[in-house]
Amino acid sequence: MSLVLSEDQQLLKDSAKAFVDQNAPVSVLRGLRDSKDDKGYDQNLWRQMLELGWAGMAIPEAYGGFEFGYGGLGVVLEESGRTLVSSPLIATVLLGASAINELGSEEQKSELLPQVVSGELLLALAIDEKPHHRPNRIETSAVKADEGYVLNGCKTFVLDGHVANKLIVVARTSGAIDDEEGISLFLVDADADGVSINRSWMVDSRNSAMLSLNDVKVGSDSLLGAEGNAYQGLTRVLDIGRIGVAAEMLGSMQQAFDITLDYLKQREQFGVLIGSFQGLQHRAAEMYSEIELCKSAVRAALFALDDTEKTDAQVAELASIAKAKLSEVATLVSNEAVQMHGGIGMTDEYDIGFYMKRARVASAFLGDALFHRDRYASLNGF
Amino acid sequence: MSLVLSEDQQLLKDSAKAFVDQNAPVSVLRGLRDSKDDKGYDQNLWRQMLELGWAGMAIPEAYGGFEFGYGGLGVVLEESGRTLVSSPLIATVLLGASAINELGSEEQKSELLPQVVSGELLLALAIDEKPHHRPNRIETSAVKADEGYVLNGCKTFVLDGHVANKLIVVARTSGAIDDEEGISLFLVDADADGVSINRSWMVDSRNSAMLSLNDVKVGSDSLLGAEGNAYQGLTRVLDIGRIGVAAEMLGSMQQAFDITLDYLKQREQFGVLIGSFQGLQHRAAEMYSEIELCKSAVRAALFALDDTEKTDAQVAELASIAKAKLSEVATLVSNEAVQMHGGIGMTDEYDIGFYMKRARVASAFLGDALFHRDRYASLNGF
Amino acid sequence: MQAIAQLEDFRQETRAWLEANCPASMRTPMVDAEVVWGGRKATFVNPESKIWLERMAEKGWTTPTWPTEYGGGGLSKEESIILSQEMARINARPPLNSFGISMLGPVLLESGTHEQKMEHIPKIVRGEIRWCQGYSEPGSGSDLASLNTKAVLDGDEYVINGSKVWTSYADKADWIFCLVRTDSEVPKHAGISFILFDMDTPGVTTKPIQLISGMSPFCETFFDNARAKASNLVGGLNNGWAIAKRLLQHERTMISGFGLAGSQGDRGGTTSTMDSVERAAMHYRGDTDKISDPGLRDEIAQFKIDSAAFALTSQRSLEESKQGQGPNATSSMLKNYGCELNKRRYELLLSSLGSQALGWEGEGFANDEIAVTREWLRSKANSIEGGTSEVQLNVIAKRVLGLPDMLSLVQK
Amino acid sequence: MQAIAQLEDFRQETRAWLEANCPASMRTPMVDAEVVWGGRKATFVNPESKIWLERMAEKGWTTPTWPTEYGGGGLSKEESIILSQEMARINARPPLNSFGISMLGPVLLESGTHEQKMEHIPKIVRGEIRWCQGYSEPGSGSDLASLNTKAVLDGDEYVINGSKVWTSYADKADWIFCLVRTDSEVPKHAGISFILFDMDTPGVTTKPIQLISGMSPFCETFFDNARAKASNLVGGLNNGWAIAKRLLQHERTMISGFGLAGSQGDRGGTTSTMDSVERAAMHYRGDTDKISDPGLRDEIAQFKIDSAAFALTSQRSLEESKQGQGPNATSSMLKNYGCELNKRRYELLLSSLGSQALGWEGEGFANDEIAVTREWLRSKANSIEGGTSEVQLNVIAKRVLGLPDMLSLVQK
Repeated sequence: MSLVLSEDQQLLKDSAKAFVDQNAPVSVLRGLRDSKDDKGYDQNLWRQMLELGWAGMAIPEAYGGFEFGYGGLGVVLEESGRTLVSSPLIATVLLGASAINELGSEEQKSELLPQVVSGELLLALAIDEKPHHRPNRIETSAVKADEGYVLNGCKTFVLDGHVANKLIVVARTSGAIDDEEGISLFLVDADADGVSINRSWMVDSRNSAMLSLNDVKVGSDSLLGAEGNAYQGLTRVLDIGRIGVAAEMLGSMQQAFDITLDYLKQREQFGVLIGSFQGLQHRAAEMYSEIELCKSAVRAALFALDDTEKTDAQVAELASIAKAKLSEVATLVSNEAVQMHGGIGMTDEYDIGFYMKRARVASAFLGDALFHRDRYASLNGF
Repeated sequence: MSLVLSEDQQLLKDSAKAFVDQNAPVSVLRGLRDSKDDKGYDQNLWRQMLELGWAGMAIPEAYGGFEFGYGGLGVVLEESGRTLVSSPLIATVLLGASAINELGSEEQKSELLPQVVSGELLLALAIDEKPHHRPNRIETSAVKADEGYVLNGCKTFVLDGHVANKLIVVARTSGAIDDEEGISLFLVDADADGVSINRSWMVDSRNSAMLSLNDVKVGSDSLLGAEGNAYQGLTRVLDIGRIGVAAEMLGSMQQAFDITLDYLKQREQFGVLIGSFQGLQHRAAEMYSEIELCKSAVRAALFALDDTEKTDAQVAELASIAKAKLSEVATLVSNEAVQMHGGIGMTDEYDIGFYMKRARVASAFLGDALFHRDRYASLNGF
Repeated sequence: MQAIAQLEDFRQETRAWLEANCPASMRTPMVDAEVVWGGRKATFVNPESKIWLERMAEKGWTTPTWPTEYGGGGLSKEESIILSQEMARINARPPLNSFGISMLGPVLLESGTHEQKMEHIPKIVRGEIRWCQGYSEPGSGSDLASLNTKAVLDGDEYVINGSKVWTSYADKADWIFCLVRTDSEVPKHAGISFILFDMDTPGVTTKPIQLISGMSPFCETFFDNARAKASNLVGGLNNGWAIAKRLLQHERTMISGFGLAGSQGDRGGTTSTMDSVERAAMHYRGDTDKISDPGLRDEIAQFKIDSAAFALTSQRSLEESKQGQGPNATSSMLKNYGCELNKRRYELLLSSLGSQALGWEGEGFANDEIAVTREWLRSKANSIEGGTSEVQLNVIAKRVLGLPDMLSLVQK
Repeated sequence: MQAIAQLEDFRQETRAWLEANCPASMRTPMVDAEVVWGGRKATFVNPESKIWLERMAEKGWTTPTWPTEYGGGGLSKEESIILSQEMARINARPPLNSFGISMLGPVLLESGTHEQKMEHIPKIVRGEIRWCQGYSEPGSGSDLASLNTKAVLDGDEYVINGSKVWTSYADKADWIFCLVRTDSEVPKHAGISFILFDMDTPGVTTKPIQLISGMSPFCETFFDNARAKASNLVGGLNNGWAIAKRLLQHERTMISGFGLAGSQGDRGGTTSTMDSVERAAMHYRGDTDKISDPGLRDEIAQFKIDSAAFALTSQRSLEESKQGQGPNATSSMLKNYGCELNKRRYELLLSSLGSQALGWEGEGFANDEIAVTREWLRSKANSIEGGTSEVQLNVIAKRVLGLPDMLSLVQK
């Protein structure tokens, strides 16, 4: 397995960077925040991203996608992370479409994936129920009824939950609260009776929602994957999500570091550039080293997703390496970025604070560093 | 509770420092190591320490001691830690005498403590059986026989085990391997039948031994404390030991830091003193801060031992704070000391390596930082 | 030392006076909204706080030890301690919060002319004028003396141009004490003056600063040909750096006090779950006997142990300085370590609360959860304000450890 | 590029020759005691290693690409790769370990005179002379160019006075390549020369250095009026720094190789419990399914994750440099991170082994336990030798990140 971008991936990365630089600076996110935008993402920008084919990046050609793989989606996420773009890329493209692609029936894929590519369909994955990510701990119940299931429960931290047309709900059809057996996935229309969605205004100004399901009736055709037996597929979907989010985090941390490095080269104190102080230099050199490791971890994990010879277990290990490492280093880099900027870094007017906020939310999403270190140890039998 | 030394303690500290500086430089330890000294401590030096009353420092006057308290013993240990003095202070005075004083009967105290003060009696506490300190995990068995008990088992990391006249053996008279109930202490003559002692040559050149007990018969008068009910008293003895060892570690880390600071002020590289590099300055400033915290933790814990209003639980918490903190910082300071010395720090000829070795052995003794953080959390109910 | 009997009389009189004059609602714990800052635009949410201020100011007890000549209480050190004790006895609120009292007043009493004292001190005592501090500038940062705001003499007035930043409550203040450059030809410390002027002066504007944590009391302040009377220059021309340093001592003492409190687990007297990181971790993970995430548990234990050792060090430092055991070399260390501990506390709180600590506002997040998020963001400034952690480490390295200064070689 | 058919012929001939000439015991894994270093005092524990060296040296295959004129193999790059492949195929041992081959030879071929090459290269090829390196001095450390060993011309000889440190195997070497100061009046880099002389020269003495981890190959080397022929000065008078830098490139490549290996969990091919920190932790704590100390488990997981990400980074760096994607800026980073990882590995092994990792020698400790203790101590030098971690971080800051150099301001 190579860890170098292919020529095609490099071209895609360059064009994504150019597009983002020109069309989606951090001021877009700031504007959405300040105007308390209903959707929380820029629809015009999203339309352009759709035209660039970003929504179909990892979707097979058979379902209208461009089959560019997760390696391709990864570089797009990395570049959009550089300016903290808020778009349906994570919820719909990375998580939602992958869930359908990994778990869906032929009919579901044929019907829904082209709608993702075209932008008609927005998705959201509803899994967490408590403040901490524990994917096997599912209380939301799905009880078999005449012609389908009745869902009850609450979900939290549902990215894009308030704009999605369809929710992918993780529920329990059998088993005890911590069992991996008995977990099922359902496609639920956002406007179905009994679904109530409350937007959460998050610290990083990205979109999230809380969801409650009260006697929501769904047909059996809404089941995504086998009843009671979706945990393995869900795990792969979550690993895809973790790796993609790690790619986005990589872009954000690189940008935060670059901004800080520029500042060290411009800011004078006591008659010298502050970048000449060895104390700051050594910390910068250590951040650089950690970011290099992050880059390798993300590349390896993305490429493993596209490598059919890699087992789910190998992907799982690489996903946890990437998410643990990125979560740890994102916190380090963004905290250091604010500290090295001094007072100006504390002001809302300056962008660097946005990077710290995003770093922290992304670190928590789909498992923080502690979660993934624990998982890594378990996967490796210690 | 004050954290400042009393006038008497300060006087004692000054005189201990003067004595150690003059009579017990690190070269004494080096000499013992190089000559593979049988006993592993300098007998002449120990005789002088006895004359100074150090062996009776914390022993009540009623038993021939000087009732100067653990605050007094602590400053002596701190100063002897500065030059890595190897002497019976830890095994006999800190651990052995405290065990007898805390758990012994009036007869045992009257008979044995004056012998400690005079130097006739050397003691050793035999508790650990496995490579990690777990004081409640005792496999060594003591089975009741006609006129006493029969002991069987193995002990490791027994400080001064090879020179002690009497061993204080922690054994199990009942209960399962992890039970706190059923633990008893016995005074065993080192030359009793069935006792075999093998000296361990440790990396820090201090004295330790492995002990095996094969059908060792002891009388019921050798029981120290109540049968099967000694765990609470043992815990206090161990806490006394942890606090005293922390005091010794404080002296060692202060000295290692001072030596390093001197080096930073003398060594030139690239035309400037290396102490002018901000990278090293900030690391030195952080070490200084950590050592100040260590000093406070040690003082508070020592003074708590002398404060009759402090409960065992309060002492336990302070002991774990001190031992956790000192173990962590001793590792930091000694590693940094070698690194900042560069190549010369790696040579055996230079003393700084001795400090790194001692720091690591002392950190492991009676529980390392991880052990005491875990204990602290449990003591505080989280 | 005053005679004990005399002090006892004073105590009785004070107790009686307070009993008679301190309104009932002024004997309850302070609430943020009712803090009195005084000034021309003073607001009194609780009318009794106005009465309380007036009565205390009349006796000069808003500034108990300042000379009666300028409206102060004229109390001896011993008497002022008794006054504090008696106020504490009935939980009396402080009648007035004021940078005039805590910062400007002391240096004005030391270095001001008689006329300056007559003009400004009584209004500080009575809370009639609210002051703000014009020190930092956008370009100056840790290197305060590099400030660029210029004051040029024109007749009997200085014409001031430039801007200040981090001026707390500048938008609410009446007057400013301000560092300005009055000589650009000499080394930077030697060309600074300390001057006072009215914020209503034409050419003075302010703009509140929003922090990453939300609204803040800080402002940017701009001077565009603002004119200040030359007679309001304090301590002499180009002698402002000495005044500034004296004043900074007061400010640093205040801030390291905050750091200390923060690090000892005191989040300002609230009693929510959030006061204890370990309880918060257990609550938000649904744990009963121990924190179920072992890595988090270990980190929290380490944090608590460091906090305990730090609290003991603060205590020891205080005791040693009382006993005069050596110079109090530990203040930079305490400032720095306390701030870092507070930042660690909030990082751990965030880890403990999970997604409930990631809200900004609105439904779905409790007030105390939002407060943790905002305070986490705000805590990042702990190691910047009042001397960055880098500056504190430099100070420790040079002044406490005696390591050589490379910068001085560069600047030679 | 040679014709493929020609190379295939070479492969067949080589294979046949190796088959006929490589003794049976030379096809088994190398053991430490049988490593051949050559030299006047050469020892051959296994007599077949002498035969193997002689046969290979005769073909010049101890240095396959060096010119035949000086005794080398004269092979093309492609042929030498084939030779390596064919040797690997039968697990043939390297016939000779030599600083002459890895360090001195390449610079001598580049910068030596014809006479110098004729005198020294053939003896390096045949392993007749063992070389050591005289670079570091007690006072020089990271600042190698500050060296003080003086060489003063006296007729056609230099008289050398001073001392060197960290000269590996100086006590076993026959000759030394040595940096000396030949001009003290010019900037330090401009007054250094590179000279060769016999270690049997009167006035040369050596003393082995004991490390904190025990015996070591390092020595101190003293020169007391030692005389070296002026004709043995390489690269011209006062031009030694350029030679030294070329030679250091070879050395650094070697050491970062060690760092890499160490960090990827390879402790030199042994297969004990100690090879895996997590297995060691479980073994020494008596755990079966997971490490029972949760704090240790988390630290080990973090270490393993960092090691995995580091291994991937080494791989990526190699691939990128092959593809010529940008300059290989990562070498200082890899050196530094690899060394720090190796130090972390040993700290964690020590925590895992508990008191069994605290022995020095004798009964009660297994050989592999003592080895861990010694290697832990030895690992502390990883971040000192071949450029300290501080120097590596400086290099990253300046060359990779482009941050300004304060020291250059001081030195101006």
